[in-house]
This record gives sequence, C-alpha cells and structure tokens, in this order.
Amino acid sequence: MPMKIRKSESDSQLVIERIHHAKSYGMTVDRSICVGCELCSLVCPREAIAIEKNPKKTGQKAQPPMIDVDENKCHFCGICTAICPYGAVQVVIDGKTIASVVEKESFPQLIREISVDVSKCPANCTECEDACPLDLIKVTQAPDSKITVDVKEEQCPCCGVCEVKCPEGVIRIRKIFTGKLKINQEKCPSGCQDCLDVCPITGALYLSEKDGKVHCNEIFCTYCGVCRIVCPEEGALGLSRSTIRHTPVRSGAWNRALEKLTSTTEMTKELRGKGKERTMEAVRKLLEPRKK
Amino acid sequence: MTEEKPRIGVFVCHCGLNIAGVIDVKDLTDYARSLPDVFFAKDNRYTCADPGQDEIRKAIKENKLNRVVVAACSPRMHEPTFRKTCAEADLNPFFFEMANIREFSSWCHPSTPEEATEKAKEIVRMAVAKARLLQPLKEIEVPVTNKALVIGGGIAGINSALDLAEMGFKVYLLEKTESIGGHMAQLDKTFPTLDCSICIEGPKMVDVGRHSNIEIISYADLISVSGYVGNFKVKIKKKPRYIIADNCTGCGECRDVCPIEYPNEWDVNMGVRKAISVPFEQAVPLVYSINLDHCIECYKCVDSCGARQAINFDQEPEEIELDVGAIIVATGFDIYMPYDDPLYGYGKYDNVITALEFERLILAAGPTGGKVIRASDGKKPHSVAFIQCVGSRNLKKYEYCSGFCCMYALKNAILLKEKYKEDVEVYVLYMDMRTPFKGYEEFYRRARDLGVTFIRGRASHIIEDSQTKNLNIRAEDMTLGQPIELPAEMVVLCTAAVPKTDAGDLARILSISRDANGFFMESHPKLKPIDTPVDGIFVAGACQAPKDIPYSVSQGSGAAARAATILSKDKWKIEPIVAEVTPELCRNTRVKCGICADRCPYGSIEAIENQPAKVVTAMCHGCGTCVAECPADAIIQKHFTDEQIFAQIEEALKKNPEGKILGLLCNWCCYAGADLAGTSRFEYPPLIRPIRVMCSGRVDRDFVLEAFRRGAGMVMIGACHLPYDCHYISGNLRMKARMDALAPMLEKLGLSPHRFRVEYVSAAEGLKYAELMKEMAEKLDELGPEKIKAENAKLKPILDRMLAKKRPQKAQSSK
Amino acid sequence: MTAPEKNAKTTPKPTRFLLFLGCAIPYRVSSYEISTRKVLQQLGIELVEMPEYNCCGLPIDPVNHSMTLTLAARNLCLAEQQGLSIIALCPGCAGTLRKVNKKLKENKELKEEINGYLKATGLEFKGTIEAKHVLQLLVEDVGLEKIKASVKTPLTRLKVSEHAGCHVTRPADSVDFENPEDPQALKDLVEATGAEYVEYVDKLACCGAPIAGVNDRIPLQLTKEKLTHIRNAGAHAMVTVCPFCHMMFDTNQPRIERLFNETLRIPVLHYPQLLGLAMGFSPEELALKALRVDATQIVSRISGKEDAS
Amino acid sequence: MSKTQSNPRERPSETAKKGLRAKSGEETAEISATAPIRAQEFDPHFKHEVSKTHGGEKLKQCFQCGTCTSDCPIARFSDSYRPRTLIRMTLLGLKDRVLTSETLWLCAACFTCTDRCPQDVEVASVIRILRNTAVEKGYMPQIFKELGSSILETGVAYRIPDLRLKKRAQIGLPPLPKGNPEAMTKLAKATGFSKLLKRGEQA
Repeated sequence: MPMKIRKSESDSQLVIERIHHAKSYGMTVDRSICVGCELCSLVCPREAIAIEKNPKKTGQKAQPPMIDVDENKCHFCGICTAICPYGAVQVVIDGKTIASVVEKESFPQLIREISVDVSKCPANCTECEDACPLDLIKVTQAPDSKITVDVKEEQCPCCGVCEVKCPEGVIRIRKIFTGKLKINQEKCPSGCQDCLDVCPITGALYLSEKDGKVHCNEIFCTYCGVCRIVCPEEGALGLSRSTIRHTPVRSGAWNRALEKLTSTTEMTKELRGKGKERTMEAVRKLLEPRKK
Repeated sequence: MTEEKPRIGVFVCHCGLNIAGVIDVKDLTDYARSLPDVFFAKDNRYTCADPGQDEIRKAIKENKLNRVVVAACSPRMHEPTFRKTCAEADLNPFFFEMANIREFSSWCHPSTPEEATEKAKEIVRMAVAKARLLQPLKEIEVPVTNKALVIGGGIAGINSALDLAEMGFKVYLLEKTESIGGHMAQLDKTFPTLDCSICIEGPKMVDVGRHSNIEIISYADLISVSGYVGNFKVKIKKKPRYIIADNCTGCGECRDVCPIEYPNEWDVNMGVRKAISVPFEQAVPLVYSINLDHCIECYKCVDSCGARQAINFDQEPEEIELDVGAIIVATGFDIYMPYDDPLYGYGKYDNVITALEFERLILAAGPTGGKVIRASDGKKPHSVAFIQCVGSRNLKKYEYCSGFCCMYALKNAILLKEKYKEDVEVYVLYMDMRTPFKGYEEFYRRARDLGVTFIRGRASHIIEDSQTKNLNIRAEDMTLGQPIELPAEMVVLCTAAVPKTDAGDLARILSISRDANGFFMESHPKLKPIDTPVDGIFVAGACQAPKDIPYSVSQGSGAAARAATILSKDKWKIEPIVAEVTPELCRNTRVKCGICADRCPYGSIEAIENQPAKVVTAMCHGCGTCVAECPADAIIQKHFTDEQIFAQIEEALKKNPEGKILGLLCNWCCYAGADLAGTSRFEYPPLIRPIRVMCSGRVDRDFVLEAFRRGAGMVMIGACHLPYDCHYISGNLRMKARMDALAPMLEKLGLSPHRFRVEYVSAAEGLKYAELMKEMAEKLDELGPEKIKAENAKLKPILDRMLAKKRPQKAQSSK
Repeated sequence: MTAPEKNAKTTPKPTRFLLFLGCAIPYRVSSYEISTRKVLQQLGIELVEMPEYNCCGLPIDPVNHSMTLTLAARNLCLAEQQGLSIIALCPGCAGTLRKVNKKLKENKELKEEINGYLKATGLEFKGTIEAKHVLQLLVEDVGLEKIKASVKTPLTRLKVSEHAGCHVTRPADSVDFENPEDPQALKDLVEATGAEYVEYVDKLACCGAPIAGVNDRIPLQLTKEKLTHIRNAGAHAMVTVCPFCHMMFDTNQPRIERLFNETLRIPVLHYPQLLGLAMGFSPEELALKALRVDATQIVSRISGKEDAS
Repeated sequence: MSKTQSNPRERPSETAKKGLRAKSGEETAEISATAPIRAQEFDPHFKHEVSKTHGGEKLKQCFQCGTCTSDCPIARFSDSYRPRTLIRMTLLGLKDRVLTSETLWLCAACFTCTDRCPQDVEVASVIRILRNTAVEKGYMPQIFKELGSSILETGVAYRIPDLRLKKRAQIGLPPLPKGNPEAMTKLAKATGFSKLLKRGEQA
C-alpha cells in the first residue's frame, strides 16, 4: 500500500518517518541528548524501541547504549516523548511537535519542579551553570545587574546537582523519579567502572578511594537506569523506582507503564489513590444538584 | 431388480427428407425389426410431432413395450421430449434411448446414401443393445432451505441481497471487512453520469442494513461450506471488534478521544484512522471497532462511551453455523499495485499514483478534502497523465483487458478538467480506447471536447526528475510514428483489476473452479454466465471477471433470480444419472483406497477408513469420473453402466471392425461438435461409430482395450479442451492422465500410434470435427486393414487376459 | 544475498574456468583482460586458456543465424572437451554462449541441426558445461562477502556510476541472470569496493556500439547523453564490464567532447580495475594508463592526496 | 592506443549504405519507406514465413502498442528507425519494402524491446530474421562482409595485428590461441554462410 516509511540514522540523530499522501509523521531521537537509558523502551506499547549495547573496547571507557526504533512498528503515539526525562525524543505530526497521547490525556507528562529565586542570586555567581552535568543552565547578568537563570526545563532530568551546589539555596528541585539504587559490592567486579562511565549525572556515581569500587550518591541519581544496562554482572546493580511525579491522568496505558517502570505494588497504590479520588468526585457530583 | 424380458420398440423418423432423403428408412425399419428383443418397429414422418408421439404412446400400450428407441436426431435435441412421451405412457422415462441418425449420418454423409444407411443401422443396433440393458431410474428430490448466503457486500452482493430479501427470502450477507460497500464506496464519481458514488450506493447500503430479511455478518470470514444444493451448511468466523454491536450507537465520541492514528487501508493508506473507528463515515453497519494491533489500551474510549458500555476488550472470535439453500459469491476484485514494475517507478516516484488513490484524492470526503495534490510538495499538478493498461493486456502480468479502466480514466480526466479547467493539462496514453455500452462513447467525446489529450501509444517507462519530482513519460505516439517524451507533474496508473488474493481459498471452500486468470469460472460463458459448476452456487460481479457498476448490479440481480429458482421450491429435483458404489466390491473396507473420493471434482464421495465409499447422491453431478477411476470396478454410473457401453462397443464392431473408428464422445463438447458438423452439413467419411458419455472422465481404459480387442481400426476419445472447458471441472484432466499412461503401453504392445487418439473438440468446432474425421480416415487408409488386423491379432491374447475379469460379468448381463 | 552465501558454505563452488577472450578484447581492450586476470587470481579463481576458440558468433548474427549458433556451439564443444565452464569477459560473447547453450540443451531439434553442421569438424554438442559472464562469476561463484573481504583500501571517497551493458541481462529469458529492469549485481559490486554508487537517468539504455559500423552519429549521441547524465549526477568515474561499451565511453569520449563541444572528462574504468584499486593493486598493475580518459585524479582521490572538492 | 589505427566499427555509414544498395539485379529499384503502399506490394504469406522461423514465433501477437519504439535507444536518436514500423510492415506483408529498408540495419540488438514487449514478441529476433532474409536476397552492409571473412580466415571477427600480439608477450599476457580456418570453412560451408558471404562480395 502506498505509504513511505523511511529511516535515517547518523551519529547525531535517528529519524523515522511515515509519509502518507496528505499527512506525515516523524520521530526524532537526538543522540547527543539521549543517554541510552531504558525508560522509553520499557514503556513503548508497540515494543518498537530496542536498546543496543555498545561493545566495550578494551582499554577504553564504556560507551552508553544506543536506542534503535523499528520504523515498521512505531505509530507515533508520543509515549516515548512523554517519558524521556532528558527530552531526547520528539514526535512531529504534519510539522507540529506533538505527543498525541499527552494531548488526549492518555498519558501524563512528567512534572519537573524547578524553581529559581533569582532575587537571592549573588552577583557573578555561575555555580549552577558550571555544576549542571548536562549543560542546561545559563546564567546571564544584564548591564543593570539583573540576573536571569535560564534552565532548559524540557531536557532536565531534575538530578538536583545545581540545588546542592548553589551557595545561596536559590534553586529548589524536586525529583521526577524516586527510588533506590543499590550496588551490591560483593558482586560488583573490581576495576570495572562501566556504570560510572555512562552515568550522565556527574556525582551520582563515584569511585570510592577506600575500596576502589563504584558507589552511589542517591541524592543526585535520576533513576534512569542506564547504569543497569551496561553493568556486566547480573545482580551487581539493583535499581527500583517507587514514584514518578506526573500530571494527573486516568489511563490504562499509564497504569501499565507505571507497572513496568516501578512495580505492581506502586501501580496499585496509585490506582487506589485514584479510586479514592473517583469516589470523592462521584460524591461531589451527587451533591452538586442539591446545591443548585 | 425386476428382470423383465425386454420388449423393445424402435421408431424411425423420416424428419421430412432430412433423414429419408439420404437413408433408406424402410430398409432401416425392417432391419430394426429383425434385431433380437425388438417387438415393434415403425417409421414416422416426424416422430417428434404430436402424431409421432401418439404413435409411441399407443405402441407402448398395445405392444406392452418396455423399452423405446427413437432413431432420429441428436439426443441433445429431443431426448427430454421422448422421455416425457414415455412417462406419459407410464413407462419409466429412463427406458428410453435415442439413435442419432440425422446429425451423425444423413446430414454428414449425403453423397454416400448406402454407407449412410449402413451406419444408421449400426447406430440403431448400438442403441437397441443399450436399451436392452436399461434400468428404470427415479428422479431424486431433496428438501430446500429457503435462505440464502451472499458472500461479499460490494455493489453486486448488495443487489443480490436486496432482491432476494424483497422476494421474501431470508438473506445472510457476509462481509469480510468492517463495512459493506466494497470498491464502489471508495470511488468519487461514477461514469458516465458523474453521480457521486457514495450518494447512490449509500442509500442502498442503508436499505440493506435496515431490511428485516437481511442479516449483515460483517468483519467475518467464511470457514467452511458443506452440503449440496438446497442444503448447504456454512461455518463463519466473526472477528472480534471489541465493541458490542448492539450497544454501539455510532456516535464517534470514542474516536474523538483516541490518541492513536494508523494508516487507513480503506483510504489506500493515503489517510489515517483512529485505533477505535469506522473505516468511513457512511459505514454499514455503523459499528466501531478497535484495532488491537495499534490500541495502547488507555481506555479513554471506555470512559467516553460511559453508560452505553459498548466496549468490551475481552471479546473473542465467534463461530456461527448457518443453513442455506443457495449461495451467491460476490467477492469482487483487487487492484494491482505495480510495486514490482520498476519501469513505472510506482512506490519509488512520489508523484506516480494508482487510479484508486486518485479517486481518494479527488473525493471531497477524502484525506485531502478533494484537493488533487502531489505527494512530493503538496501542490496542485498542472499536468496529469493517465496511463492505461498497467498490468492489463500484458502477457508478463495479466493477459486480459480489465474492462473498466478506459472509462474510469475518462471519468477522472473529465473531473480534473471540470475542476481545474485550463489550469491543468490532462493526457491519456492508451492502446485502444474501449467505450462500448450505453452513454460511454458520448462520454469519450465529452472528454475530448473538454480538451483532454489522447495519445495512442503504450507508456513504456517513466523517468523522474530528481529535483522537481516531475515526470517524463516515454512512449511512441503511434499516430505520428515518433517516440515522444511527455512531461507531466503527476502520473496516474490505471492498473489492472485482479482476482482477490484469497480467491483460491474461497474456491477450495466452495469447490468451484477458477479460470486461467484466477477469477471464478461460470458454468457456461454464454448461457450460464451466473451459474457455477456446483448447483446452488452462483457468481455475481467482478469476482467472475472485471466488471463496471451497471454490469455488476445486473449480475447481482441475475444471481438473485437464479438463486430464487431454487429457494422458491420446497423440493429440488436432481438428475438420477449419478454414481453408486457397490459396497461389496469396494476395497476401501480392506485397504486405504479413497481414490474415488480424491478424484471426485465435487467432493461428493466419502471414503471413511474401513468402510465402503459412499456417494452423496445430491452432490453427485454424474460425470462418471469416479467410475472410471475405481480400481475395483465397484462404482457404477446409472444410465451409463459398463455393461451398457460394452454392449454398444460390441455392436459397433461386429462387422468390419478394422475399417471403423470407435468414438467415445463427451456430451458437452465433442458430441456437440459432432452434432454441429452434422447441422453444418460438413461431409466426412462414415467410419466413426460414436458412443455418448456425459464426460470424457467416464471413459474407462477398459473401453479402449475392449474396442481394440474387438478389432477396432481406431479408437478416439473426444473431450472438452484442456484445461478449463470441462463441464465437470476436471473430468478431461483425469481422462488425460489415464490415457497418457495407456497410450505408451499400447504402443509398446505394437499398436501404431495413430490408432489411439485423444482429441479435444469444442461444441463450436464442427469443422474441426469433420476435418479430424477426414484425417483419421486417411490414416486408416494408409495403415491398411492388413496391418491393423495383424496388430490386433498380436494384441488380442493380451487384451483377452487384461479384460478377463470384465467378460464373465458382461456375458451374464448380455444374456 | 544470504541464500547464495549459505550455499557457498555447503557446496564448494568451482574455482577453475576456461577464459573466453573473444575478439574485441585482445584486439583493443587488453586493459580489461590484464585487470581481470589480476583480480580473479587474487580471489582464488584459476583461469585456463582456451585453445583454438573462435568468435562467439554474435557479430554475424544479422547475416546468418545458423552460423552464429554453430560458431557458439563449437566453442561450447571445445569447453566440453576440457570439462570446464566458460567465463567470458565480453557480455556479447557471454550472452551468446549462454543463450546457445540453453537453447541447444532445451531444444532437441535445434541441437540436432547444429550438431549436423558441427559434424564436419568432428565435434558434437552435449550440453555438459555452463557459460558465464565475469560479473556473474563474481556475484554467484566468488560472492560479495569474499569480495568485500578482499578490499584493503575501501574507496570511500569515490562516487561511481556504472553501465553494465545490455547483454549482461538481456534478453532476460535466454540470458537468465538477473532482472534486466532492476539489475543489482554491478551496483552491489561497486558498493563492495566501498565506493558510493551513483544512480543516473536512463541508466539501462544501450550505448549504441553494435551499430557503430552502420551508423556513427547515433551511438555517439547515445553515449554522449549517458555521459552527460553521469556527469550531472556527480559521479567521479564510471565502470563498465564490456569491451564495446568501454570503447564507446572511454575511447570515443574525446571524440564526443570535440563533436558536441562538451567537457566530460569522466574516467571509465573496467570494473576489475576499480576492484583492483580497492584490493591495493597499483595503477600500473591494472593498466590504468591504457585508458583514453586520464584516471590519475581517481587514483589520487582514493589515496587521499587530493582533497575532495 | 594508437590513433592511426582505424576502428572498423567507426567506419562512416556511407560504406554501409553502399553495401546495401549494391544488390542483385533481379530486384526493382528500392522503395522509399514513406511512399504510398501499392496493391502489388502485399505478400500475405510473409508474416507466416517469418513466424515459422526460430525467434519469430510470436510475431503475429503484436498489437502495435509502440513499446518497442518507445524504449528503443536508437529510435530516440534516429529520424527513421522505428522497430514497430518494421514489425508492422512485416505483418502487412510489405516484404520488399522491409527487406530493402536501410533502417533494418540500425537495430543494436540490445533486446530492450524484446524484454519489454507486453505480448512477448521477440522484436529483436524478428529483426534478425528480416536481416537474414535480406542477406539471402543479396542485401548486406559492408561491415558484415569484413567481419565474416575475418572469422573465416582467423576464427575471430577482427584481424589482430602482429604488433599487438608482440605487445601481449611484452606485458606478460599468454599468447592468443591459433585460429582454425579449416574448421571455420567447413562450418561456413555447412551452414550456408560462405555462400551468403560470396554473394555479398560479388554484389
């Protein structure tokens, strides 16, 4: 049937397109932003996204994995866009950047709570800009000494490094994901620091001087899971997510995503919460006509 | 069986001078009277006229005749007449036999009256020999279920269903996709009147949906069909829509909240549809369905459906069983998508599209809202070229003409011209412009009048300008005799109409046959264009061959009328010339045989292990193929038994056998061709002694052996042309396989190769038959009786041995 | 291409063949012969000289078809005596030998007729060997994988077009090789060298060489048009696998430039020359000097001495 | 390659024309392809003759769609060569007209027409049959006489100069095999080729 499905790949990006005579769909993965974590591939309802590990060359640092999208499976729903904490994926329909699932409230958006109280910023301070491991912060000081701090929010995974580094407590960050990252030091092979090599957040993992092994500083961890993918030893690295901050949504697709990202219990917890809400709403509706 | 001694009456017809002008009728009548068991013989001026028939009736009563032979014209002409005459005189109509002395003798041997008379005598003698062995038969009656199944909800099927429903019959309309409508619902306007397609089809679809006698079974597949005319059992599998049809109001609120869009195949993938949707707005039934391949199960639709509760994600496929008396097949056609033809660049060049895509483009309700735009830049093309015969009339693809492409190309050209006027240049590259039927040629003129440019010449290939995406069509303008390079901003390929991809599966399920192109075969190309070889199953519309809308509509109604001839009766009569297994002789009780069941073209024989095979009489068409194939001679074909045919062979070859050709001719083609040679008065040497069989598939190798054993000069089997002309689907193929094995064996035994022939002569080939007779006579002459006798003498002991088991049986019955 | 490669592993492919040079190659295009011998040797194919062969017969087909068939059949008989299949470098020869081989194997009557003619020379066609063009040998018997593996310096900086020549695939039912409307073999082979393959308009059109003896103008126009398309498509060079096509594109190129007042300067390599360069042979070993259109630019582009401009 | 050496394939077309015009005396003056067709020109048997020859079997299936001309590389640059027209003349039975037609010799035998014909007419083979028939009637372009006699004398179509043979040895190529003129003559005699060639030379 007439419909073009194209795929083009380069080191900097991966583009797939589906072109109908009168409509076009595109999906772009910006490889300079993508860290190769597992989130999108976990939630893709078509199982169209695969993670390809980069083979490690001896004597070199481990490379982050690459994601690959099956152009024949993708139907451009935008779930991957919605879940990517790094903002590496974009879906474009007829030239418009859009995530249909978010638009139709079938899937939530991640909530990035970043607040900067610029009034407290000391002059000439660029601590946050320097500290951001992803280069997302730009501090500018106008000639009238008015300071602005620009954060590329849509690409920010909310690691909180800037918050800690800020000398005046100007920045407040709430994490998107909470959870637990545990390195089982008994299984962790010594001399290996693959996870550290690929972790996009400087400081979230570190090499302990004491035992020469990698340890986790959970304050900065975004729980994206790229470390788990490259870890060569099964069971050496335990990652579990417990909550995800997201806009409210009632959707089976999200429940399933939540289950995959966190756990069944977390999912049912959220469902129960929603159930309460629903009951309350029902009660409210019942009461309304009486009010009138 | 009542073994009454035969009392045969022979009636010789003068047929005015048609017979009497050549044949000495008096002599013939006297001869007939002298034959054993003949108690009465008389000649009439016109036996078929009332006085002639009266004489037969009278003679039966007065002389207590229990067999009647009429020596007159072809049984294909008057056998039914005289059977009725016998029945009126309380004689079982199957005690009647006809000797064809007009078409087979007087008409084809006028210049040798003596030999013609001699041949007529032998033909009568053969008929008397068969008559002696005739058995009474009773017509078989089966009950009829007064319901019909129409397969396919396109415009042909819709019309069949509506007509039958209006006649008062219950109709199940089975549709594979989610909605009825078929290809017609995809089109923009219709030629030659330019009515909007869905505007005229839509109301009919609604009528179907509302009719109390019609049950639409959509989104469902046919699984199996068993039974026979009047009594079909049909299994259907309904695919899950994940929507409870009764609860769905068709409001579309679920679609509005659905976040997922996938390519809409109904829109030729030019547009998209939601994961919960209908393929098009006017769908009937207006029931939504969920495509689970694409659904992400967010359940937004469940929320929006709310209290209607029409959505059920747990729906399973459902199998249903129906009883129907007749089936109409109206499954339509597919459009050839020329991806495999690199020369036109379809699928490679953005602005080369098929005509069906063009329909969706120019349609106001289509994905572009009726704007004709190019895929490459979304702009309106200033020149559009239509290329005809893409895939059609091409031996490398589809040999046939797809019929309606010329007209739809004209229609689309006119639509373009009327829409964009001078702003668009329209070309049509064609080989022959085919515009028969009402209003079509006028439509062609209208296109020329509007300024459409017609170029006679086949577009051979297309080249794309990689920058502008414009196209350059190469062809020869044949009227100028020059190669041309025609620039166009868009090219529309008018591609072939091809059989449905699953037509083969359907043919297997229904036991109907397909032609060389893959379309369903009609029973007779002229006189039974709607029937299939299977009684009770009819075809309508483009599943039989490409057809336009008016033709499909008429065929739909025609098929309804044909089906009604069955449905309107409580009982259906079946000719009793069927096969019957003698259970004691069947080897299937001892070994795993089942050859008959395998060879039966209608699947009418059951051969369950360790049980004798059984013929389902109502399904048997009486070709006799199983009888010839049975290795144990356990099956008999009524009215064409081995004994009867052996007796005919014996009589045919009593005198001067080496100078004769024994013919075994199939009723529908070769026998009819021989008749035509007679009616056309083609003269040929009177050497053949023809024996009629219903199908060449009936011709047992023993018949051939017996003929040579009795010293025949030549044996000829006359059959329908290979591979598809056989009236019983594959009888001729079976015969061929059988004879292909026999011929080399006979040759090895010393038979000159020309003496045993299998010839294919159609009912139209009277001339061919006559030429064949001449050629065979020459060969016979060339060989000379001495050589033949010598060969036969050598063969005889071997053939005696081979036929040993047949002879005692024959000896018994010929007593 | 996976299926044939699998086959290659299970049944060992023949590696010895009779080399059929034909008439035009020893007469005018030895560079093709030289480079082919080098490359095939490197790929482990042993070429055996064919004694006493004669013209394949194609040139005189317009005069007498029977003589053409007989001449071809005689060559096939000679190969049958050696028990080796034939590799021809010229697609005209290969096509004719393949066609006649196929026709005589299939058509008993024709075989008898031709054997009747051959009788005078004491030969008889039996139909025991095959005949192939070198291109077919490369993709079917050697295999793309092996060719790719033989590449030492991938020609990544080079854009290459091709003209395979009609008789490599046509007429399709008697040559019986690949789809003539969408041929892949030479494209795959060019890409195997690491070069970028360049498509161009009317790629499948004939060069016109066969009528050069009857009419000069048309073949030159045809060739000129093709060369212009190739130039416009941005190719640095083109490859051929036919001595006649090569004469049209290479030998006649200066003449075309003069006649039509065009600047083309498109080096035309025999495919084995291109592959040879990728294998690491020197331009001298591959007889690149014998080309009429100077190919030194190509060589320097490959070696990276000249910056891509 | 030395420039002085003349390529027989580059011979100007005049020779070809000369060869063609010099034909045996029995024929009338040549018929122009564009002249009106006269009653006496028709030979209704001609199409049957051609379709009985190997390669011409499908001739009569031609329905004149023009694919052959359209896809013909030569026709795109020639004012007169049209393969469809040759087929048409053959079907009509304009035997003399088609056999004396100069355009008959313009087919490059690339077989594009044959491969693309929707009715499986082997156009190029039909043209080959026409050429063979023309040769029998005494029309033959000069070039084929040269090729033919070279094959008879040396086994190959081009006489390879000694200089070139020496050069082969210099660059280390194996020597070319000797031709077998004796065998060539025998075969030419058996197939009737030598007779045709002689007739061409006499003309």
